[in-house]
Amino acid sequence: MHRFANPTRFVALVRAVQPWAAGIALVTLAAGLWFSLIASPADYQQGETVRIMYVHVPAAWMAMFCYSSMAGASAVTLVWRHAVAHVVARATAPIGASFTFLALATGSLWGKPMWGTWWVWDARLTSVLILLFLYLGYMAIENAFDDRARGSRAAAILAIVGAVNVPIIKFSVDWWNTLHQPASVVRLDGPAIHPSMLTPLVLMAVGYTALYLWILALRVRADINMSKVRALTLRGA
Amino acid sequence: MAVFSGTDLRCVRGERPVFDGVSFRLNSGAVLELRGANGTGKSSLLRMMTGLLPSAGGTLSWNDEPIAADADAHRTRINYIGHLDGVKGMLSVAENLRFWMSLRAGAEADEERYHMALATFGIEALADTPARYLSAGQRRRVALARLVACPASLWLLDEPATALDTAAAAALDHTMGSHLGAGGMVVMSTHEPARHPTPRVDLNDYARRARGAVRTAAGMTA
Amino acid sequence: MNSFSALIARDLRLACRQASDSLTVLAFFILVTVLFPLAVGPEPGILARIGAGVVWVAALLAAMLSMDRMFQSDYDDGTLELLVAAPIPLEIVVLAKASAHWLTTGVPLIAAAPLMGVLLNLEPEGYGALLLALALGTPSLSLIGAVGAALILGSRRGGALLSLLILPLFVPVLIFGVAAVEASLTDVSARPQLLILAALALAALALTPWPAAAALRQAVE
Amino acid sequence: MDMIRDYFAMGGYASFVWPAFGLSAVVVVALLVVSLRNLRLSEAALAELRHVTLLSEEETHP
Repeated sequence: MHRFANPTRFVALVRAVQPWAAGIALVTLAAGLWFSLIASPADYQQGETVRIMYVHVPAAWMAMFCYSSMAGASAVTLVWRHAVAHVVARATAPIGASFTFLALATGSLWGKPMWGTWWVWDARLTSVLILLFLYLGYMAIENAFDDRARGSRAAAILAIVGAVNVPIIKFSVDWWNTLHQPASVVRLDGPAIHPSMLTPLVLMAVGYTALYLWILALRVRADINMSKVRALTLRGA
Repeated sequence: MAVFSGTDLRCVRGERPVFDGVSFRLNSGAVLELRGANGTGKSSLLRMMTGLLPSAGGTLSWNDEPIAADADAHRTRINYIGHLDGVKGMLSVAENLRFWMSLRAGAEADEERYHMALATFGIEALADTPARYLSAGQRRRVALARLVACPASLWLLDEPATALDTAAAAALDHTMGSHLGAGGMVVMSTHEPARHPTPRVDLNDYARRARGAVRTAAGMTA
Repeated sequence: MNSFSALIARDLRLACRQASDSLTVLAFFILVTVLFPLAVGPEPGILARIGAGVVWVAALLAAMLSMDRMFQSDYDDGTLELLVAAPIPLEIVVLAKASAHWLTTGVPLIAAAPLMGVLLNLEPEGYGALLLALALGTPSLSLIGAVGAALILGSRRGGALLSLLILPLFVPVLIFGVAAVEASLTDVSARPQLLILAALALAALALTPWPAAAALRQAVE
Repeated sequence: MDMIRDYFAMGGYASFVWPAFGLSAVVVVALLVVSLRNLRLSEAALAELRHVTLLSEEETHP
């Protein structure tokens, strides 16, 4: 773990991973789209709208996946004071927030044909909405300080506190949802997954993960370059 | 007799290297003066010694035992006077001083030490006035009174004489003299000309070496 | 232990000297509650149904009003860095601050809650559960708020940033607080909800001092 | 020709399925483009620093 604390060695690793991530992302997303839109059957109950599940569910998974990798990187930042680990957390936040937004938007587009309203207080959609605020809180505090190192450590603490609270929030929102459960609401993940629907779902999930790693690689390299520029201009001045 | 020492201390503020390779050794009964132009890190070095600012490199040790191993013990040994006085305007001078005494085990019952602290800095008359009516110099005296009220072997003073009139400065010198006489230690950042030959750390030359240090690491700091 | 009581004694003395702070929090609590009948109309049936939720949301916002100043004055006048350098565990300082905040803000809110219940036509069975739920919930608010208050020290947009950071973390307390009152209104026992609120308070008591202390330490760096 | 039109009709749900996929594509592509642009800008800044301060190639290696 400590070998990658040195920025230059870490960038070398990132540059090695990046083309693989890009390649896998493009291939799996192409196949995923083909299966989602063309080579998979409509649902007997929901009709064609079930295809929205192929972009909604992977986005929701990525929203959670990005937040946990952000919390993990933040823990490494605080325990071993690796600035590099924080660069990963800082670079992940906007990607995670975008996936969370996508999960909400596609969830709403999926809910509209089924229940006639754009927003449904379904337990999972509500938890994802609160997760979006955790992301916004992270990004807000990250650059609320003049001293970047201060902002990074404050954000790291918040990410860990947030990560501890996510399951508690999930539990209380599920509990709240069952309490106010209107009779007719169908659970949002729709019918049991039919095998022919599993392939597009898995392909899209793998594609989104590879996409995350690809964008992460780009943002990490840009971030390290900019801190190198800042350090050198400071020294030069 | 205790020894307070530091080896190859390195400090980075934000992403700016401040100093590198600073070493010192301070024995009981001695004063270590920190000198250097503004921005060379005198306050940062003092805050590092207090434990407020973690060092980016090097170690601080007490009797050659690294302080990081037992930070709590170190905190019982020190008295820190920073730029800010730490005096609450809504509380009276007495309430302020007694509060700081109550945080140190054993000091709170020590009436005699409390009165001596007030007397040393000539603020007995102000004991019951709320601190917000005090002048900056008087507030500084209340802060310095903590040195007498709260027993500690290592005093870390950041430009203690600022805002002090000659009487208060003399009182400070006198207190430091008796503290050193009793085997205490003082680390003091100051701009006044050196009055008596003492061990000194001049941070001007360490700053240049720090700037050189950035060539290797990319200036990355957590 | 005496440093804990010394800290709380000092904060309470400061709070009494600035009594206006607790009064503004109370006034805000009453004002927010009064806004709802003005907004949704005075019809008792509606008010009774949303009463518990309104009191809880108003209490939560009022508790947050003074939260960003929990460490601010100590941070500004140098007391905080002396506390970090003092020979007491910083977690104790956090607990003392959160308890002082609860005593000066949480307790007045609990005291005023029944009056708000009257304004909102809350049924009589609900008052007991409302008081108990607030008594168990407001400590969690102060403890979680302590983490937020420590995190925003020295940041540019203190107050607004604090609400964005900690409101999501207040959701569980809000949900179970309102649920406890509504359970007592539908003559189902409110025990499970109150027990969960107590569990949340104990978890907050055990968990929040560490991140708050870490935030204070990096704030004075 | 109408087979294509039937396909795009998505069983009457065209106005939900296509916006869902379209929005996902827009957000993902936007993220990629912004990240790529930031990387190019940072590399340009580093390169420009190399000319200004004649630092060694190793230091301003992106």
